[in-house]
Amino acid sequence: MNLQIEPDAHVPAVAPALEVRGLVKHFPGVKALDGVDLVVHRHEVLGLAGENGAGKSTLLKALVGLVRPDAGQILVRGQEVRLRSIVDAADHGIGMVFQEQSLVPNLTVAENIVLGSEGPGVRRGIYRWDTMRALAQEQLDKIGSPVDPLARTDSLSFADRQMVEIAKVLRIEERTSHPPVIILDEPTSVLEPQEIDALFTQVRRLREFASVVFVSHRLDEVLDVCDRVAVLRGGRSVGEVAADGAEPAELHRLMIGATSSDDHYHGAAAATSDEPRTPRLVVRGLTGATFRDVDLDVHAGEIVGIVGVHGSGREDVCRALFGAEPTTAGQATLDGEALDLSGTRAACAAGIGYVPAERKTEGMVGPMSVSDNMLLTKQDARCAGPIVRPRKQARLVDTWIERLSIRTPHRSTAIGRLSGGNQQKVVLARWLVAGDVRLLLLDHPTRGLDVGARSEVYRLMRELAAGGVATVLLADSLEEAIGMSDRIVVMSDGRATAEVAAPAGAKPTPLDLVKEMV
Amino acid sequence: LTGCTEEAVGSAGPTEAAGACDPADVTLVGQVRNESNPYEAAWLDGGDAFAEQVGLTQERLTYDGDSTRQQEQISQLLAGDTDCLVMNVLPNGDSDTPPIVEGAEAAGAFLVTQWNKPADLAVTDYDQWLSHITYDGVASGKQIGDALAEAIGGSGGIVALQGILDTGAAKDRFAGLEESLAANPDVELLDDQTANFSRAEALEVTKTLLTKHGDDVKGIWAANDDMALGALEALQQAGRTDVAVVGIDAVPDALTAIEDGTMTATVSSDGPWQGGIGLAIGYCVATGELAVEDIADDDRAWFAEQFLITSDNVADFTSPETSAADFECSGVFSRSQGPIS
Amino acid sequence: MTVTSPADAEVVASRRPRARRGVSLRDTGPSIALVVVVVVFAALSPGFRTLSNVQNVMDAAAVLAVVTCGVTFVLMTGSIDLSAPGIMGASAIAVALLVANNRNDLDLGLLGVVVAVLLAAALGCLSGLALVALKVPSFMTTLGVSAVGLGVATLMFAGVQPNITDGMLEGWAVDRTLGLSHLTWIAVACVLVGWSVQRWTRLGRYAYAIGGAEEVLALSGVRVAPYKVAVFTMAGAFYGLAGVMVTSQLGAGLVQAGKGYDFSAITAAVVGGTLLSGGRGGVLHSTVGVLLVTVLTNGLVQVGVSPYWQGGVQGLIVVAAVAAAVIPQRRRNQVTK
Amino acid sequence: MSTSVLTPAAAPATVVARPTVGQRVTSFMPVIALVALLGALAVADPGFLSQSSLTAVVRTAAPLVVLAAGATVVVLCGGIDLSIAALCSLATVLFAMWLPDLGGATILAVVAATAVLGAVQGLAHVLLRIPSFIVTLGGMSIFAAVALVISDAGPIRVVDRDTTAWLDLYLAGVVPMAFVVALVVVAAISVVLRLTPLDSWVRAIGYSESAARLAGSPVDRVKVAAFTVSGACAGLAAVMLVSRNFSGSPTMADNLLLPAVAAIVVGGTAITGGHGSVWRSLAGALVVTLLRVGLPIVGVPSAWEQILYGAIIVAAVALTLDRSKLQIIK
Ligand SMILES: Nc1ncnc2c1ncn2[C@@H]1O[C@H](COP(=O)(O)OP(=O)(O)OP(=O)(O)O)[C@@H](O)[C@H]1O
Ligand SMILES: Nc1ncnc2c1ncn2[C@@H]1O[C@H](COP(=O)(O)OP(=O)(O)OP(=O)(O)O)[C@@H](O)[C@H]1O
Ligand SMILES: [Mg+2]
Ligand SMILES: [Mg+2]
Repeated sequence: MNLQIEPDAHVPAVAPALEVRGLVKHFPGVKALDGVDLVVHRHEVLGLAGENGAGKSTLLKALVGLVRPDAGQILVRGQEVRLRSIVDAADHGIGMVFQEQSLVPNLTVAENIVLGSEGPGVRRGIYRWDTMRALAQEQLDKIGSPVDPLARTDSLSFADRQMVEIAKVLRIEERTSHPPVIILDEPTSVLEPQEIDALFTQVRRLREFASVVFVSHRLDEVLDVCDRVAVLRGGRSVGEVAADGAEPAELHRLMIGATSSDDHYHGAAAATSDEPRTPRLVVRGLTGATFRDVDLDVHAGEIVGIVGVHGSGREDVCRALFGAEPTTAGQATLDGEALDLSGTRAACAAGIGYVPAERKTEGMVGPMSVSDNMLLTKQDARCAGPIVRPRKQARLVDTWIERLSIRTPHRSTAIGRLSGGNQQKVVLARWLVAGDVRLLLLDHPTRGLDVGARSEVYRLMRELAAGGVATVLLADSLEEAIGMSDRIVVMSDGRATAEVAAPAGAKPTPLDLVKEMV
Repeated sequence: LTGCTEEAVGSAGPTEAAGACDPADVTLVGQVRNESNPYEAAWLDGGDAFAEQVGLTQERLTYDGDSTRQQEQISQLLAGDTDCLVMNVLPNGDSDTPPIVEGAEAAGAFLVTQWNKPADLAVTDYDQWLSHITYDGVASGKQIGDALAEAIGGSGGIVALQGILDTGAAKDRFAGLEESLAANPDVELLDDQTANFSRAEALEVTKTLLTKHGDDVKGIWAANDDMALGALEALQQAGRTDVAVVGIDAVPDALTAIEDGTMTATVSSDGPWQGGIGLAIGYCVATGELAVEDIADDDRAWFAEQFLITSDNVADFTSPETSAADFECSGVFSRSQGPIS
Repeated sequence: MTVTSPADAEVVASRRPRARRGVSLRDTGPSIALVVVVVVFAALSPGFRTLSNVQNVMDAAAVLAVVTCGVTFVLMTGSIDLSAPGIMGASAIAVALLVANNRNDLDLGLLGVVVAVLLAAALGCLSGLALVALKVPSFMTTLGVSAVGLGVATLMFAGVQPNITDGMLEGWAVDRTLGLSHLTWIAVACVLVGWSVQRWTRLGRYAYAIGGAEEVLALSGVRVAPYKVAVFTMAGAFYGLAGVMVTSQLGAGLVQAGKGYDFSAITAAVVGGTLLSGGRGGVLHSTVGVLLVTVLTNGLVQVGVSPYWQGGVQGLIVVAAVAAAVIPQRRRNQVTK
Repeated sequence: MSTSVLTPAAAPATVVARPTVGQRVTSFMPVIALVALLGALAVADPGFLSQSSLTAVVRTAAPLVVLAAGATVVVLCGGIDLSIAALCSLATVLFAMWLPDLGGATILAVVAATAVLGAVQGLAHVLLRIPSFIVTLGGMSIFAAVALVISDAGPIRVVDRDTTAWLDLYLAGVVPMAFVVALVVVAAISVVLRLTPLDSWVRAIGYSESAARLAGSPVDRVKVAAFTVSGACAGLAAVMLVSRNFSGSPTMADNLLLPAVAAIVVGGTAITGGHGSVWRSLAGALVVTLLRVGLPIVGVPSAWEQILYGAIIVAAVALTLDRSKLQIIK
């Protein structure tokens, strides 16, 4: 470290880029942060791990001024600061990419990148599009993104939008002469493996001139890209692990405060019998706007994974089966009966359940309670006729809150107040409550879930499969697809191009699948 | 239904005999559509003038041309102290009169209505509804129709701007126009549209009609002066000076236009007098100077005197004044032109 | 652990954004509807095809176009604005009392117009402030401000009709350049100004963004409140100018100058493709909507539809036009509010 | 099975979340606003608090309450029904025209007819995917035109008053029957919502229609039902108006549109959907009625009346709206 050229030479040169001491934050009914300590050194990638609801997002929001801590200190380069707004934070060189995407869909990429700090892009309130475009291009070039700065943001793919977010956060470099601190809250949960690779390349490059705080529930990933991992549990810092040579299991033990038999999903729990059966779901020649001639068979008790890159159309196939996307040709039968693909109501009546990937907008109703969300589908069927029976409902909901260990102060708490992972559990519970589901369509069901919750979801999936439910899984990662599925269908460009058997004990490798995907 | 009664406690029927009121106890209420209209503002001012004459003040109510709101105000008013309440009301439409009348009857308030009344509702069937005053719409519609026919030389095309279709005034006046057309066979009605008594709507409608019928339009018959003034603006914007325009009401702007020669004729309806006379009749009955039984049946529903105003006599009407003499109890019916047939 | 594959390049290439098919149709739908309506009326009515009627339609569209310019910006932010009647009434009376008139000796000319527009902008600002400071939905604040505007107008009216004698203001409605009245040219200028604001200024782009994702703006460190207030203020100014234009047309200041313009402007904007939920459409869309609505009104009179039926036929056609524009880009799980 | 990874949740899952004092107060705000307004009017004119005066207020408010209650259901679903007033006017005409033939069954016939018209709008909204604002705006002008045509643009007198006479009775001598009916309508809507899954569906649709649909809620059917209820309420309100005015007229209720929507918003129901209730609209309708009739009666001059009206409804909404449920106010 070179003492002479440090601009803030009056503080010790070793002052970390960012330090948090004893941060406390209460929400109604929850102590989200309970005295958190954290140090982010210069030029390091710090991992942040913890279960769903451990307080990661809250801590990070406090670091960018979106959450006012009740007590504790935040120090930037050794000096205590009070961050009142995201602008304050940016002025101190702290920027964040949020867990939920935060771009304005109807603006151009360029505008999104410079939003709020247009600088020379706007003079006296008048836009200078050329300058704006150049400013944005500069940011996009930093991360090597090929996106057109004048494209409308909602015309981009999810991954491209994620890249735009990173390009946007890098603008804080322009606001401060110090190395910035860049916070990435679960940036990988929606990305494909190759996109994750591209992102990690960027993160490692960022380390050259910045500090990075990185959150992910995929512990292998965290250990891969980070230098050091801090662990939160129940709103407290419970320890730190140097990434070099550490094992995910070690990290996990810290996270949950107990040892785990980390059998994950690779175990051979799913027993598939070899006897030939008629498939429960039979899809023939299904064609829609983004997919063509899709054939698919799923047997009762079977989990079929569909893998494919973005735009492969797998998501739309699922939605079409659930009646949420129009089809132009083809048909599907469930247990021999023709499926009515005209609407979601018909699909539900036929015994199909669907967990959408976009939890915030499609999966849950934010301001409504956990209980309401859980019972949205099957209120009537489950709780005796057209008349709602609140006490019976309450008991039912509480049972599931406990079974899935959903962390919520009460069943009447608005689901929007829960952490992302717990929200997802509620959405899943919706179909489990229903009880009479024959086919489950799961689109990224473990997106944003911590290891424990994920294992629980896997266990549930297996339990359901053992009970005869047919499952179509669009997995979060290839490993998940391989681990969970009995059979894997590969889709590309809207067609089902290959099928790979994945019985317990004879799993294909990710590389096998990638070969089929291209 | 047990526990149900016909009437709310408190709003008892006519308890005191008419004429028992001390003049100082009389409450005077004038109700019109709104004060943002010169004619109705003048009406309320006339009411104020009368109230001042007898040492009282008038409560000014406006309901913004909103029938339900008028009813709401009336029922609220009648829920208060009604013993010496005198109301001079301009019902929004024909259909609004019956509930007002029934309400006043039940509450024992003294009511005079003007302009709108369903034809089959007889004032003589009621004790508290003292009188209904209106102008003969058929006559005025015909008068200005004839004046228009004369102004365009007895032949040619005209267009008609109707008032709010659901009002008796609009219908009567248009019926008057039809009588006039029958009497002037060479005058052709090219088109009739409604402009809802509104100046702005009349402007738009007239513009469209002018482009539709072009030079065929020789005259514009408007069911009130506001629409006539809107039509005048449209003519000015179209650069047409050869079109005669007639209206009804004699609002100040129309009189000015007649003086200027841009407008042909209008028919007087004397707002300040109307505002005063309704209160005067009620006040006279309330204080006992006049007994309902003594009012002739012909004076229970009557046409008030009106005049055709053209450039010849416009000077006589430019500043309408109410005189105290109009409101003497002995002469409140002096402007009657006869009963409503 | 992540998977690296040699196919990365192709994978990246295969997910280039695809153009959404619906976009072009959504944008051209109203224009096509306009053309269809014009052609139908032209075929049905000889009076409709005349040059003077074209002038007439343009003149008749002028005031509505200016009001719609204002309302469009508010709709773009996802709010709604019902304050046009009150604000127009106040500015109509104010300008009638400020230029040469029969009520007082003032003769401020153009300055009077400016003052009236400023008064209107202040009223608009009031709606915006109530929205951001009291957190009352714009539906209510603008309804309230409309009532306040009407009250202020009635106070100024004071029972005597103010007639204008100002040559300039009267001339706006009468004098023509290239066949169109000056009011129409003012409307054209307003549309151009509105379009430029929407396209080139931070205010316009932020208004658009607020409708798209207001919460994201806050996350990006933009304080949206001032922009919302500014949008309502600007809308108020447009209504004010529209009130002045009505006064010029009628030669008198009327409290009811803006009656009905609230719903007709919103209808025009929505028919033109501006979404009530915000973030879509714009001034040019709305202008097409204005023309569509005006042509309908004019055409129905020209064709001779009974006055009783005109409103109903117009409503039916508006619904049909929107339905026709919506059907091509209907999606299964689309949200319609 | 990997049950061992499950740790007991840090906080017990069933802690009773008591509403804070603030939240409790917020839910009573519409009533507080109502009482405050009544107090202010009583100060301006002590006579206003008399029993007969209050009786007149609630009698006046009855049709508005019914209109607003029906439209509230649509608003809760995230839509808006601008046709209620025009439909109500049309219904007054239908009532007056049908009464001679149908007699006592007219009330049912009119309510059924308006319910069907409401349902037709609902179907147009969900099938054609046209925003409810536009569908009902179109409905508004079409109903107005039909009313004008069938009534020949004039009022139709109702001679036989027996059918509606019961609405003019007073329960216990003080509570107008029309208001009792309005209360029953509000209670009925509220109870049906509470006891069935409808409440949760309606709110889910209002907050997030796509999430509701993907959860398999019968979104389209609930929306059509909401418009049907709104239509039926417009019909019932029309019966009340006819009983008050002894006639039907094609424009009778037209001016009740904005007061009805104002009543909904003043009650604190979010105009964007999801949050609110019909009880709130009841309080809102009373506030709006007090403003409409109270201000002029206590002697506020016409121009100031409008200014006060504008200021007070905004202030009332500022009080009643529960912002904790809404992140963004549009
Ligand atoms: N705005 C809020 N109001 C009330 N409670 C909140 C709010 N935000 C977060 N919480 C609560 O604070 C706790 C911490 O949440 P946080 O989002 O920080 O968790 P997280 O570690 O990011 O979880 P995940 O991995 O699922 O994203 C949770 O119990 C959550 O329910
Ligand atoms: N109606 C449409 N018209 C044109 N393009 C569309 C349409 N709907 C979706 N797309 C595009 O097609 C792709 C959608 O594919 P889809 O989301 O089904 O892929 P996926 O394999 O499920 O992706 P992921 O791995 O993210 O789940 C996206 O690139 C999207 O932009
Ligand atoms: Mg989080
Ligand atoms: Mg996808």
